[in-house]
Amino acid sequence: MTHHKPSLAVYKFSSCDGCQLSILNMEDELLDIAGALDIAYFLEATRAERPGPYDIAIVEGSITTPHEAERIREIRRQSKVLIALGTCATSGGVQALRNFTDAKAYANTVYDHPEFLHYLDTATPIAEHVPVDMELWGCPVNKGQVLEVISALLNNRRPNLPAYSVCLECKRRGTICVLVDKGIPCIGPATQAGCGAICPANGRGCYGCFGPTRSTNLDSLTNILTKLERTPGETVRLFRGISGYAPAFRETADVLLKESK
Amino acid sequence: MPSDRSPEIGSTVSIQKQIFNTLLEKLKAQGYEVVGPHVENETLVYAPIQKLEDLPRGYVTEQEAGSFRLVYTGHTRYFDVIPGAQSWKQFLFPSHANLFTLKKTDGAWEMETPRPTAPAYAFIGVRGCELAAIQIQDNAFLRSDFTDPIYRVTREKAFILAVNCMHPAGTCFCASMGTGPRVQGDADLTLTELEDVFLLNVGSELGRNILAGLPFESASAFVLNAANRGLERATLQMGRNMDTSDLPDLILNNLDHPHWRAIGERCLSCANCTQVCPTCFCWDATDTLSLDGNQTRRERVWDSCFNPGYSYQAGGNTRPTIHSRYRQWMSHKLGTWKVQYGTFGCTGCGRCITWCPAAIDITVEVADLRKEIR
Amino acid sequence: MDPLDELKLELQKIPWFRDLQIKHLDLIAGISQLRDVKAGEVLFREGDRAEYIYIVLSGRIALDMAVPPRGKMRFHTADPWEVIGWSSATPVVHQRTASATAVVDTHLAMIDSTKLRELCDQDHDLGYLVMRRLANIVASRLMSSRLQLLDMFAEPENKNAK
Amino acid sequence: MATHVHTHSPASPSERLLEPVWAQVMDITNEAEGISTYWLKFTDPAVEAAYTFEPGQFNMVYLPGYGEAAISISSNPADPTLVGHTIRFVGNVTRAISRLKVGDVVGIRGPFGSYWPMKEMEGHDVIIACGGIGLPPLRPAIYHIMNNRDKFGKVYLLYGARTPKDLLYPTEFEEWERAGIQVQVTVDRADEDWQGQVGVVPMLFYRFRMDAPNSVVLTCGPEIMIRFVVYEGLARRVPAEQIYVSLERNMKCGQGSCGHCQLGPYFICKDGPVFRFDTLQPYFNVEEF
Repeated sequence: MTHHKPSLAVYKFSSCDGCQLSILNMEDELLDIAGALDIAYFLEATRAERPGPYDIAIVEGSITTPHEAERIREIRRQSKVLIALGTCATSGGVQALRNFTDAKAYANTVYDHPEFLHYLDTATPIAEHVPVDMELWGCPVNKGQVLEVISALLNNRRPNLPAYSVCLECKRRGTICVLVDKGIPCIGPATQAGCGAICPANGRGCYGCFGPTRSTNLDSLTNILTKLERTPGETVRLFRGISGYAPAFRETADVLLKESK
Repeated sequence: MPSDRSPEIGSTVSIQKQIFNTLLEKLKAQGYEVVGPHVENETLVYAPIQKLEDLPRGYVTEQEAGSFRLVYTGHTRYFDVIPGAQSWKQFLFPSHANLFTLKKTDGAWEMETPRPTAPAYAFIGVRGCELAAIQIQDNAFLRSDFTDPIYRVTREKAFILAVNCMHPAGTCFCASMGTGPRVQGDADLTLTELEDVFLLNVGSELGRNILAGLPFESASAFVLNAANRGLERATLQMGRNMDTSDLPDLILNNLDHPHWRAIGERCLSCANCTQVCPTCFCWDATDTLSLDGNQTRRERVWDSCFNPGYSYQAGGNTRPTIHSRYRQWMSHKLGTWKVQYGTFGCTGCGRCITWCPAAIDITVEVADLRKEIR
Repeated sequence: MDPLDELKLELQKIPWFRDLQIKHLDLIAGISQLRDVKAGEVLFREGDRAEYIYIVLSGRIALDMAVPPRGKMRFHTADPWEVIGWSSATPVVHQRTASATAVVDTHLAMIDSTKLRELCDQDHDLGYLVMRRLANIVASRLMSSRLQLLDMFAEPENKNAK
Repeated sequence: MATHVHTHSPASPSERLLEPVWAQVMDITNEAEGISTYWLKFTDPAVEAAYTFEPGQFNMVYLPGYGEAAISISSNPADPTLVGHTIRFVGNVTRAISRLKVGDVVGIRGPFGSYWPMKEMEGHDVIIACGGIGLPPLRPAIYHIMNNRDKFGKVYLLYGARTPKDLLYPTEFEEWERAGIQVQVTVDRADEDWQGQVGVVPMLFYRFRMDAPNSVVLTCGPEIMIRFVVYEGLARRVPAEQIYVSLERNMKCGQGSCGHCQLGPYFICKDGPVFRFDTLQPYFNVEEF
């Protein structure tokens, strides 16, 4: 990746486009990116479409249809570095909520002719289908982190992505803990930092969109949250949110459900 | 009789509460950015204040392990509210600070070091535990062999108005740590709030100058007595206490005790205790490199021994388990800190107890450890 | 010099034999002989019948194991006063578990293991001294193996990576 | 700290300790697979003139944009105009260093930390026991001993590496031997072509007779090796006060300010990396401390 400008392709799978938009939202930096990378495929940004292989592929969204499962394998074949962008791509995202229920029943309720739908039983993260080189969490992702990862790839270094919890970001920005101060359920203590602690700063609990930290104590957090529940099952719903299909959160919710039965 | 002379250093004077506004005006006129306790978004923060009325008059805090509530009772005192999560650390040792910026031109790096531009702060309402915490951070940042430039500049310029604590909170244990409720350290002025007057003890030339020309009276034996009685009562009202008689040995001789694992089962490793702690000084430095690789900014941020990356090195993580991180924190606060700096790293402010979502209480853990050893 | 005297003289040089009484030294000398191996010469091979315990008097013996398909791996070298083939002192080991090759010209004492066991059975004082020594050897060899097993210079797996 | 001073004094040298000075890579020596020595010269002559270091000290080596790594100095303390760093490429920063070429520039802060007790060791026998990348921080001590050979008694270097090709500085062993240092080298594993010793560093203590009360042991290497070297030293009655170990931790500031490298009451960057073993003993075997 030294002499020619590395090529970049951005793909979308089942998702809301929000993560791609956060790339487009980098008004100040977008010119730098266009200067450093050869944007070969990025439907949201440009109509230009050059065939692979690509140096870097950024993939948004989760895999929900047989066609998508096929397409992601082709993209992997075409790409040197594959980055899963956003919580849909890293844990299945909000679509993965259907993994906890009977998707068919929903389809039959919603559609007149569900037999025309071709979908997989589960919505799953990219890494369940192909090897992924880097995962960037968030719903949507943090543009600073996107930039950091691109800069790291261009400069051949490890990106500086935090391993600590949202709490650290909360305190650094001077936010008062909503869990302690207001008794608002918050899974920030078990959630990876990176967002800049937006929700607590606005008086809401963290709902874990950056996914679980690698070193956390979900048993203890569950004990705390169940005591704060304002409605029964609130803690389960909190864990079964946007990152609900991430293994650590999924198992926590499963255990809670089993216990409540 | 009101006087417009300057009071002597060491003397105690009384002023009518409204006169405090004149004092604040004088500080502002001298270029100070005045910060103090303030209610904002229904919670307690340290923020710029303009006048006496900006202080949290009428509020109290209800603090227990893992719980903080700001409650309005309508009392008439301005300095009754015990501090919340924030501490003066955020001004002296800001959570983010630029160390330098580098630009590459013709293969050479050109460095630009920002001259620290922090304002001269006037800290209004520094508690005994908090003043002790500032002095503990001084030990870490103002050493003869290494002085932190960012800390020093703000620290040297800061005006400190300390406050004797009359109504400690449920998680306070400053009396155990010898840092309060009466202010122990050096402040420019130390305030005691009575029902109708403020008593001000003059601690420095600067404090004396601020009072010069203000209508003050020398404090009568009656009000001084009232203040003393209030402080004695406060000592008895401490919500927590910690037996320090066998510290740090109790901890340092029992680093392998199974109780650490028991704490590890509750600890979230979320780092809240370290971030609200007014003495915790750990920091990390990170680079932000531009896409073309020709410019980088090196920034310093608050770090925590609970951060899994904190003790990461090429060989893995020195403290991979949560209980080992908690042990590092507590054994530092109440053990090895004493060896390093001659004081405990804990002033008994109780923040780590209040702001721990898991309600882990350092005073209880120390007592439990002691009980289990016996 | 009388070969037996020469043998005794050599055995007396071995530090831990100094603990032995004269009668015990005589007994051991009676079941021992001296042996020279040239550099590169094989003293015994993995799988051979284990009949002797050797003590290096001078030189260096290497212990190798054949590890298909990596070839011969050298895991230990024995320098003067070290014992090799110690496992044949136990009643259960009958085969060599590694091959021993002289790295340089090497002078050794070799002790008949079956007879040594018999001596130890008959005279527990001697048996205790011999077995205590063997326990020391096993302990240090085990420690060495553990450290090698840990592969202490390896770049660790970063399971707790940042 | 007593009362604060209400003046804004200008930055003193003790405040510039977070800012690197620049040094140019003059030469690169490939030492072994994944390990090279970088020979650095300060670009500012005033810095070069003022720079000295003690054997065992380290520098923070900075690559802008990548970060800093604490790297021990491996060169001759008698010639601080050319500073040698023998670096194993294992982390984010050191991997980036592996891509440097002669003429490139790196940032340097230092020297930092405690050092081998060269003065106190005079008149004693010296046993230097090290493994792998633990030899570089001891090489300045070896040079110092060679420069002042008559001040020391018997000197042994017990050095181990994983395999023969991982041995550092093998071409210098002969010179060290000539200077009266008994060099004992061992490898953990070898093929049958290797004529030297096979086994681990602590076992080398069985290969010579030491005058324990008069010996000083210096050790550096993987922490597990250090532990067993210490046990061997203690087993032979070397007093704990005469055993010195050099440790490694995650370091950021190099001056006991950022907190990362703490081991018990010690900041390894400031109070270490070289410790007298008896001062370390209470914390040495505490797991994950």
